[in-house]
Amino acid sequence: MINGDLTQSIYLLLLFLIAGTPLVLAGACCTTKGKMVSRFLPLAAVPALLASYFVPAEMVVEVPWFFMSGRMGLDGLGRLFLPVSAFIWLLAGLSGRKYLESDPHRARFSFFFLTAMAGNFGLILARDILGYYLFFALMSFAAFGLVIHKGTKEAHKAARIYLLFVMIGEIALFLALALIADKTNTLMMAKITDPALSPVTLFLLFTGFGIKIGVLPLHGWMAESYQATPVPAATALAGAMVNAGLLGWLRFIPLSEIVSPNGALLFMILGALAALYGIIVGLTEKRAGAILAYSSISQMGLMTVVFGLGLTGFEAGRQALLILMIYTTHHSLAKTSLFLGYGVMKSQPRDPSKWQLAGLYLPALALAGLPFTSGAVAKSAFKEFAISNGEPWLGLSGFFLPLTAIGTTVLVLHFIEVVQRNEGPTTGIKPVDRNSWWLSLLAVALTIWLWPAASIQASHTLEPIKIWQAIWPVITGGLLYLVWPMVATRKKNEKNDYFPEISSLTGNTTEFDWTGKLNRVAKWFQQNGKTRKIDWGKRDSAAKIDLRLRQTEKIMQRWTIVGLSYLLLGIALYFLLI
Amino acid sequence: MTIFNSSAWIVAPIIIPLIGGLLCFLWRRDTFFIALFISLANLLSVTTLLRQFLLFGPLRYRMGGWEAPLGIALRLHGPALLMLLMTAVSGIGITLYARGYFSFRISALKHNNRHEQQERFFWPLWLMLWTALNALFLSGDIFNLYVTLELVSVSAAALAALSGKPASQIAAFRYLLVSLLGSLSYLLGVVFVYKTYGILDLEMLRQIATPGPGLQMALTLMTLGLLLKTALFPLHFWLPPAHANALAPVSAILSGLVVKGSFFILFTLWFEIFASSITANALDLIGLLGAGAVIWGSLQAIRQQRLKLLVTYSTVAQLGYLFIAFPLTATENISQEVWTAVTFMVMAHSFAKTAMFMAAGTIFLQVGHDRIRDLAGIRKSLPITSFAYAIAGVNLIGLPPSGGFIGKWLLLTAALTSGQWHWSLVIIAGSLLASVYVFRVVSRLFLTPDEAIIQECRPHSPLQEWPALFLAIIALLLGLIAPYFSLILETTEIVANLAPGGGL
Amino acid sequence: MIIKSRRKNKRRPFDPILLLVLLLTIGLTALLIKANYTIPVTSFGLAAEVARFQPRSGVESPVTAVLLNFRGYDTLLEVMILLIAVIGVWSLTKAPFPQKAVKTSPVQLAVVRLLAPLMCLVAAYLVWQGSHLAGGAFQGGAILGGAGVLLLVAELPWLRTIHSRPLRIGLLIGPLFFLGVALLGIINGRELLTYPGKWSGSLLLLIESTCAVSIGLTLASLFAGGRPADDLIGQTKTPACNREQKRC
Amino acid sequence: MTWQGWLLICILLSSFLPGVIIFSLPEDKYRFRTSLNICGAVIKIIFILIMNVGIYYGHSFELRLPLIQGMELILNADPLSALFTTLSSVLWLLTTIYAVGYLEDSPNRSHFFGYFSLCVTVTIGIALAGNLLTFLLFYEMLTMTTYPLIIHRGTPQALRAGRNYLIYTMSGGAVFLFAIVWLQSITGPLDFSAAGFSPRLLDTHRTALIFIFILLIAGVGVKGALVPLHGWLPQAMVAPAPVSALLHAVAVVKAGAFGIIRIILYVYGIDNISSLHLYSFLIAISSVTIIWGSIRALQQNDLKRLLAFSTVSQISYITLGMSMADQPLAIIGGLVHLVHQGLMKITLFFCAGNLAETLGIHKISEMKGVARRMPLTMTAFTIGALGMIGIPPTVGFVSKWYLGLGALALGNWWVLLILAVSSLLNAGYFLPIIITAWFGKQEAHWPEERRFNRFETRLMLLLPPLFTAFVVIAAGIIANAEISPLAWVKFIIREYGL
Amino acid sequence: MTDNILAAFDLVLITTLLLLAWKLLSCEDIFTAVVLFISFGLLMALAWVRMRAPDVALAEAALGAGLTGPLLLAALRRMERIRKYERRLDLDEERNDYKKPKKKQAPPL
Amino acid sequence: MLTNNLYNLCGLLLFGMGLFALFACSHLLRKILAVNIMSSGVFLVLIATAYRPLGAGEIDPVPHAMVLTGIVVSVSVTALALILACRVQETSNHSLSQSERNTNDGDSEE
Repeated sequence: MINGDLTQSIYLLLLFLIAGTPLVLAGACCTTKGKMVSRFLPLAAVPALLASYFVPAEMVVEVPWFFMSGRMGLDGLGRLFLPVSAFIWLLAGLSGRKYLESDPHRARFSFFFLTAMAGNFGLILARDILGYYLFFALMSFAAFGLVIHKGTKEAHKAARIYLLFVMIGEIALFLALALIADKTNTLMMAKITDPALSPVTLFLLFTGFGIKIGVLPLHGWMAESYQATPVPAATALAGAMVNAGLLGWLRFIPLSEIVSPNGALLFMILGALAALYGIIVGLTEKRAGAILAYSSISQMGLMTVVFGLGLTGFEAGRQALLILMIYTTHHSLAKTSLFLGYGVMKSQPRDPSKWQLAGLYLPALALAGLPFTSGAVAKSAFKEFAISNGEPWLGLSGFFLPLTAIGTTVLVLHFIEVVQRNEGPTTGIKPVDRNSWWLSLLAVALTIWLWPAASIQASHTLEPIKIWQAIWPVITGGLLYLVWPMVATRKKNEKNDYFPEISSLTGNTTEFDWTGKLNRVAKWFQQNGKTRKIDWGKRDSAAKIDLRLRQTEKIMQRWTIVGLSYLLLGIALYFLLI
Repeated sequence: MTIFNSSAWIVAPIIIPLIGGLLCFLWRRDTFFIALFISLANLLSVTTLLRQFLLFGPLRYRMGGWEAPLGIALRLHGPALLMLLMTAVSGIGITLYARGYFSFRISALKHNNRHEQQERFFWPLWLMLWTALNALFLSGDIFNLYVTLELVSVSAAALAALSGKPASQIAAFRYLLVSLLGSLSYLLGVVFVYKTYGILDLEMLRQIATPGPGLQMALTLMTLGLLLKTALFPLHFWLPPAHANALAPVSAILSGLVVKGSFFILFTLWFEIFASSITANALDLIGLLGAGAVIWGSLQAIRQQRLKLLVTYSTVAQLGYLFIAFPLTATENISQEVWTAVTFMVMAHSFAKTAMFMAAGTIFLQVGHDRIRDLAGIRKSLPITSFAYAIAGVNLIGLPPSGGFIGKWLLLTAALTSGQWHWSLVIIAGSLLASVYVFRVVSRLFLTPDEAIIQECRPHSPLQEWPALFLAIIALLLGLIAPYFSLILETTEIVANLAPGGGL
Repeated sequence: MIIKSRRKNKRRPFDPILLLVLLLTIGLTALLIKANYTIPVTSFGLAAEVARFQPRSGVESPVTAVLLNFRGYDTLLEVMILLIAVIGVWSLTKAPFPQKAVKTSPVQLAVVRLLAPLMCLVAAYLVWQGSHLAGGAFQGGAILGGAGVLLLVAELPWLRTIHSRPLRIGLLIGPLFFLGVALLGIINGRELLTYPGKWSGSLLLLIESTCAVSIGLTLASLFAGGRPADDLIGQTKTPACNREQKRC
Repeated sequence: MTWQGWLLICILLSSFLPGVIIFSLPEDKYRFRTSLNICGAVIKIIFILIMNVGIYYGHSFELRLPLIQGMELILNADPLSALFTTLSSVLWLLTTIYAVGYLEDSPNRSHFFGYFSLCVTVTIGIALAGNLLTFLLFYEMLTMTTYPLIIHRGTPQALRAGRNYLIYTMSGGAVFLFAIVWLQSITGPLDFSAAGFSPRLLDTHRTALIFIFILLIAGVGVKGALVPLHGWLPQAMVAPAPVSALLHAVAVVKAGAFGIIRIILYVYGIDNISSLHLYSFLIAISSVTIIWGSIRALQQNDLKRLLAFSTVSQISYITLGMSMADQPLAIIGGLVHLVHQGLMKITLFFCAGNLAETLGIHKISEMKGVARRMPLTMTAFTIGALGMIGIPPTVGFVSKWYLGLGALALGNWWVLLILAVSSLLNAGYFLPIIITAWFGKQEAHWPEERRFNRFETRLMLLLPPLFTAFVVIAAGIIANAEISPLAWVKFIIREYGL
Repeated sequence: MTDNILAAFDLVLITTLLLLAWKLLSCEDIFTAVVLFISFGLLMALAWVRMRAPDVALAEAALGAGLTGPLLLAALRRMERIRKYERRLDLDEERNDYKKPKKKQAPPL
Repeated sequence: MLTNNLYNLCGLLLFGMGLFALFACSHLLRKILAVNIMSSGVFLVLIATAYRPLGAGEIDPVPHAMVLTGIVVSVSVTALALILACRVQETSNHSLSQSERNTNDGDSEE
C-alpha cells in the first residue's frame, strides 16, 4: 500500500506540476532574473507531456477549498487534449527560445506565454465548471499579452479587438455557467445533462467558446491577432488555445448525452458558413498570419459542423466525439507546423529552400486532405460520419466537404505563395528555431498513424476509393489555384477594398473606438443631467436671499413691529385659550 | 450624615450664591476664589438636594415657617432639580472661564483699569444672577416668581451692559426694557390670578385652578411676558444684539442660563399649574411660533458673518425647539416623554451654548476679531477651543449621543406617535439648517491654512480653553447618562399629573 | 395726539403700522377690561389669613407683617434687587461729579443743612412707626435717600471724596443683617426667615432700621449715577503687555 | 458586565484611545505616533479575532446601555458584525501603514491620524451596533470624523467637497433619523434580529412601513452612494489617497452598504419586505446605480474620480444582493461583496495614491507606460481592476457568481444581464487603463517624479497594495476554504437561519 | 352723600390721572414729560390713599414721585450735558485694538 | 364694587397707554416713562382689587405688600435704565432718537 500511496502521490504531484510548472516559471519572470526564464520555456510543458502518459485516466483530485470546488483530473478527453496541447506548447516554447533571445521584453513575453500555457493545461484538467472557467480566463487574458507583445500599432489594435471579444466571451460564459449551475445545483461537470441546457444556455455556450474557435459572427479578432502575435505565440494560439474552445463545447455540451436539434442546426449552419467564409476571405488576404487565421476559421467551422451533427443524436454524438478528436489533433498539428514553417521562412534572410518548401507543403496539403496525410484520415472519417447519419446530412459528404477541400487547397496554396513572396526579414523579425519546425512536421506526418484510437479511420483511408475521393478536390484546388493569379491581377487595383463590408464586419475598421462611443453616451447623460441641476451656487441669488433675510430681520427689530407681534400674539392667545 | 438630611438644604442654592455675591461686592479682592468657592459649595448643596430627592422624593419648604396660602413655599421637584444641577455645572464652567477671560484681557489689552473694573463687577452680578436663577427654579409662589424674574432681569441687563461698548449699551437698554415689559405683563397676569383665586401658591393654584375668563387672561398675559423674555420667534428681536455684544462669559450666561429661567416658568405654568386650562389651539399656536423660530433663527444664523451673532441666532433657533414641544403634549400618553425631551433640550442647549460662547469668546480674544471668513485654521493655535466649539455644534445639530439628540429623538417620537408629523419635519429641517451654520464655522476652524497665516498665539491660561471643552463634553455625553435624568424626572409627582386634563 | 407728535418728528407723515398697533392696543386693553369685569368675585384674598396669624408675626401693622414676616422672602430678594441696581449702575459708569467744585449758593446750603437732619429724623420715625402704622423700611429709606439726593443736588464738595468701602459697607449692612437674621432661623433648626418668637418684634425693627439705612444709601447712590471716584484704587496692576508682541 | 462586554469595549477603545492620544501629540513625534497607531491596529485585530472565535463557538457578545424609556444603546456582535469589523480593522491596519508612508512629510499629521483612528472606532461601532439607535449614533459620528479628513488638504476644492459631503450626509442622516423614529413609533424599540418586526404590523401600517423603508434606504443610501444620492463621492476624491481608501473601502461607503444590509435583513426581515413588495424597488435602485456608476466612470480622465464612480457602481452589488434577499445565494453574493469590494477598491486606491505620490500622476492620460516605471504598483492595480471586472480567480468573480446564482434561483434572469453589462462597462474603463499602463509608451516626463532608493516607491506605500492584491486573488482562490470571507458569510447565513 | 362725593372725587382723580398719563406720554418736550410724571406720581399717591393703602401711598410719594422724579431730571440733565460736550475718547481704545489685525487678513482660501 | 371697578378700569387704561407709548415712542426716556406708567397701572389694578370701602371688611394687606415690593423694584429698575440710557447717550455719537434705531443693526461692528 505504501507503494501504491507513493505512486498515487507521484501522480498527484505530476497533476499539480502540469499547470504548476508554467505558473512557477511565470512567477520567476517577475523577478530580476526574469529574462533568463525564456530559455526554459519548453521545459514548462514537459510535466504535462509526462503526465498525459503516466497518469491514469479518471484520476480525480478534489481540492474543495480551491476556487469554490476544486476538482482536477484527467479523463478520456483530457488524455487526448493534454498531450496534443502540451506538444504544441513544447514546440512553441522551443521556437520561442531563440526568437526571444534578442527581445528586450522577453521576460514579459515569457510571463504571458507561461501563464497562457498554465491556463491551457489547467482547463484541460479542470473537472468542475468554475475551474474550467478560471483557467479559460487565465489563458485568454494571458494571450492578450502575447497579442500585444510586438507593441506596434497593429498589435495594439489587434489586442484591443482581441480583448473586446475575450470580454464578450467571458461574460457569455459567465452567464452560461451561472445558468448551468442554477439548473444542476452543483459545480461538477459530470452533472451536466440535457435538462441543464436550455436553449439560452446553449446559445451562450456557443458564443462563449465560439469566440475562441472563431465561429462566424465572432471571428473578428482572429485574423488580426494571428497576424500581430509573434510566431511562437501565434503557434500556440492557433494550435493549442483554439482547442480550448472546442474542449469547452465538449465539456459543457457533452455529446452523446445531449440531443438538441435546434442547437445542431445552429452549430451546423454557422459552422458551414464559417468553413466557406474563412476560405473566401482568406483568399483576399495578403498577410500570411491572417491567411492561416482564416484557414483556422474555416477548419474550425468544419469541426463546428461535426459538433452540430453530434448534437442530432446520442449515437451520432459518440461518433462525433471521436471524429472531433481526430480532426482537432490533425488540425492543431498541421496549423502548428504551418505557423512554425512560416516563422522560419520569414525570419531567414534567404529564400526558402526546396526542402523547406516541401516541409511547408506537407502540413498545407494535409489540411486540404491529401491522401496519406492526417487530413485525409480526418476528412474521410468526417465523411463516413456524415453518411452514417443519413438524411438530411448526406449532402455534406457529397458536396460540401469536397467544396471545402477544394477551397482549403486553394487557400493553403495561396498561403505558400504569400510566404514565398516574402521579401526577407524586416527589422522586427527574429529567428525562429528550425528544429521545432522539423519536429512538428514529424508529428504531422506520423501522429495519426501511430495513434491507436484513430487506427480504424486511418486504415479506412487506405482504400483506393477513399484515396480518390480525397485526392480529387486537392487536384481541383490546385488547378483552380493556377487560374488564381489572373483573378488576383484583375483585382489588384482594388486590393484595398476587397469585400469592404466583410472587412468592416471583422472589426477591421481603423478606429473602433468603443470607449469613445460609450463616452459619448455618458457625456450625453452628463450634459442632460447638468442642465437640470438647480444652481445653488449662484452668487447673486444667494446675495439676494441674504439681503432679504437681513432686511426682514431689521424690520422685525423695530419696536412697532415688535409691538404688533406682541399684541397680535396676546390677542390670539387670549382667544385660543378659551 | 443627618446634616445632609436637613430640609434646609433647599435654601442653600439661593443663600450661598447670595452671600457670595454680597461678599464679592464688599471684598473686591480674590473675588474669583470667593466665586469658585461659592460655585463648589453650590454644587455640594445641589448634590445634597439630589441625594435627598432620590431618598425622599419631592420637597416642599415653608419659608419663615408659614403655611402656604400666607407664606411662600419653595418646592423642589424633578425638573427644578435638573435645572439647579444644570446651573450648578454650567456655573462652575462659567466661573472658571470668566477668570481666564478677564485675566487675559487684563494682561493682554491696553487698558485704563477698564478690564479690572469689568471683572470686579462681573463677580457680584454673576453670583446675584445665579441666586436669582436658583430662586426662580425653586420658587413655589407665583408672585415670588415675579420677584425672581425681576432679579434675573436686572442682573442680566447689568451684565449685558458690562462690556461698555456702545452697541452693548444700546442692546442692554433694550434688553432691560423688554424685560420690564415682560415682567409687567407677567405681573398683570399675577394680578388677574390673585383677583380670581386670591391665592399665590402654585400647588394650591394647581388644585383649584379651573378654566375661566380670569385665568384665561392671566395665562395670556403671563405667557406673553414670558415668551417675550424667552425670545420666542417674533419677539426675539432683543436677544441677538444683547447676547452678541456682551462679554463672552456674559453671553454664555445669558444664552445658556437666563432664557431658560423664563422658559421654565412658562412650562411649569402651562403644563403643571394651569394644565387644565390649556387648549390645543393655543398649544398649536405656540408650536407654530416655535417652528418659525427654528427656521428663522437658523436662516439668520446661516446668514451671519460674525461668529458671536451666529451663535446668538442659533439660540433663537434652538429655543424654538422647546416650543415645538408644546403641541406634542396634547396627546395624553406621551406627555411625559415630552417633559423629558424638553428637559434634555434645555440642558443640552445650556451646556452647548455656554461652551460655544466661551469658545467664541476665546477665539475673539486670541484673534482679535470674529469674522467667520477669516477664521481659517484657528484649530492650529486653539485646538481645545476649536474642539469645544465643534462638539457644542454637534449638540446643537442634535447628533447622537448628545443631549440634544435625545431631546430631538423624544420630540420626534412624540410627534410621530401622536400623528402630528408636521412638527417632526420642522425638527428635521431645523437640525439640517443647524448643521449648515455649525459647519460653516467648524469647517473654517478646522481648515489647514498656509503656514504663513498661522500665528502662534497660545492662550493665556488653561482656564480660557478647558471650561468650554468640559461643558461641551458634558453636553455630548448627556445622552449617555440619560437614564439618571429620566429617573429624576420620573420620581416626581408632578410628572404623574403632567398630562393636561379635561381642557383639551 | 401721539400720532400727531410722531407726524411732526418723522418725515413720513403717516405710519399704518403704528395705527395698527394703536388699534391692537385698544383691542387688547378692551379684552383686559372685559376679562376684568367678567371675573366672578369669589375670593376675598388672604386678608382673613393675615388677620389670623397677625399676632404671631411680632408687629401690629398687617402690611409690615406680610412684608417682613409672612412674605419676608420676597422682601429679602427685593432688597437684593436694589443692591443689584446699584452694582449695575456702578459697573456702568463713574458718578458724574462736576470737574471742579461748584459754588453752592448759601441759601441752598442753609436749606440743606436744615432739611437733611430733619429728613433723617422723619425717616427714623417712619421706620419706627412701621411696626404698627403705615411706614417702614422702604418709606424710611426713601426719605433717607431723599436727604442724600438733597445733598447731591447741593453739590457739596465733600460728597466727591466719599470713599467706596464705607459706602459699600453701608449699602450692604441692611441686606447682610437681614440675611443673617434669616439664617438665624436655620441655625435654630427652623426654616429660613423664621424669627425667634420673643424677639421677633425687635428683630424686625432692627432689620427695618438697617435696611432703611442701606436703602437710603442705595437710592442716593442711584441718584449719584455712578460709582465713587476712588472705586478702582487698590488693584494691583499686571504690567501691560503689548498685544502685538504677544501675537507674533 | 461579562468579559464579552468588556471585549467589545476594548475593541472600540483600541482605536479610540490612540486617536485621542495622537491628537495631543506634537507634530514631530513621528515614531511614537506611528507605533501607537500600528499597535492600536494590531491589538484591535487581535481582539476582533478573539471575538470572531467566540462568535463562531456560539458565545454572545452584547452590551446594553439603556438611555431613557424606549432608547437603548446596544453593542452586539453577531457574525455579520464580525465580518465588517474584521474587514475594517485589517484594512485599517493596512491603510495606516500606507498613510504613514503617504504623509511622511506633510503637515498636520497628528490631526490626520487622530481622526483616522476615530473614524475607524466609529466604523467598528457601526458594525457592532445592535439596534437602529446605536447604528444612527455611530453613523452620524462617522460623518463628523470623516469630514475633517476630506477637507484635510484645505484647498477650495477640498472645502467644496467637504461641504457637499456634509450636505449629502447630514440630509441623509436627518432622513434616517426621521425614518427610525417613525418606525419605532410604530414598532416600538427594535433590536436587530433575523425576524424583523412583527408581521402583524403589516396589516395596520402597510403604507407607513413602505414609506419608512424607502426613507431608511434613502438615509443610508447617501453614504452607500445609491445613485441619485452619490454626488458627494466623486467630489470627495480631493482628499489624500489613504482617506479615499478609508471612504471607499473601510468606512463610509461600507457603512452605508452595511446599513442597507442591516435594515433589510435585521430590521424589516426578509419576509416582511417580501410581503411589502419592496424587492423590485431595491432591484431597480441598485441596477440603475450599477449601470449609471459605470457609465459615469467611463468618461472620467481623472483616475481617482473614475475609481469613485466605480465604487458607486460596485457598492451597489451589495444592495443588489440584498434586493434578492429571498434567496440565500444572493445574500451571500451581496454580503461577501462587502469584503471583496473593500479589498479590491482599497488596492486600487493605494495604487492610485502611489502613482500620485511617486510620479504625480492623476490623470489616466498621463499613465502611458507607467507600469515599466512602477511594475509592482501596476501589478496590484491590474489585479484589483480585474477583480472589479470579475475575472476569475479574483474575489470579484466570486461575488458576481453568487449574485448571478441567486438571481437565477429567483428567476430574475435579467439581473444577470445587469451583471453582464456592468462587467462589460467595468472592462470598458479598467482595461484601457491597464493596457495604457503596461503597453503604452511613455511620451513625456512624469509630472512630478520622486525617486526612492531600492524600490519603485516607498516601501510603506508598496507593501499594503501588494498585500491586498494578493488577498484579492488568494481569497478568491480559497473561496471555499474555511477561513475565507465566503465561508464566514455562509456562516452568517446559517446563523441567520436560511 | 359721602358716597357721591367720593364717586365724584374718584372720577376726577381717575380722569386727571389718565389725562396726565396721556399728556406726559405725548407731549413734545421731554422735560415737561418728566415734570408731568412727578405730578402723576403725586396724584397716584393720592389714589393710594383713597384706596386705603397708606403704606403704598407713603412709598409712592417718597419713591415714585420723590425719588424717581429727581432721578429722571438728573438723567435728563446728564444727557443734555453729554450732548453739549464731546464724548470721552478713551472709550474707543478697545475697538482700535481689535481693528488692528484687520490689516493682515488671510488671503481668501 | 363701583370704586374697585373704576380704579381697575383706570389701571388697565394706564397699562394700555403705557404699552402703546412703549412701542410708539422712540425717545429712551419716554420709553422709561411709559414703562413706569404701565407699572402704575398694574399696581392700581392690584390695589383696587384689594380695596374694600370702609366698614365693608378688612383690607387685604398682601396686595399692598406686593405693590410695595413692585414699587421698589420699579424704582431700582428705572434708575438702572436711566443710567443705561445715559450711557447709551455717552457712548454713541448719535442723537437720542437715532440711537434707538441703531440697536436694530445686529450686524454693526462689534
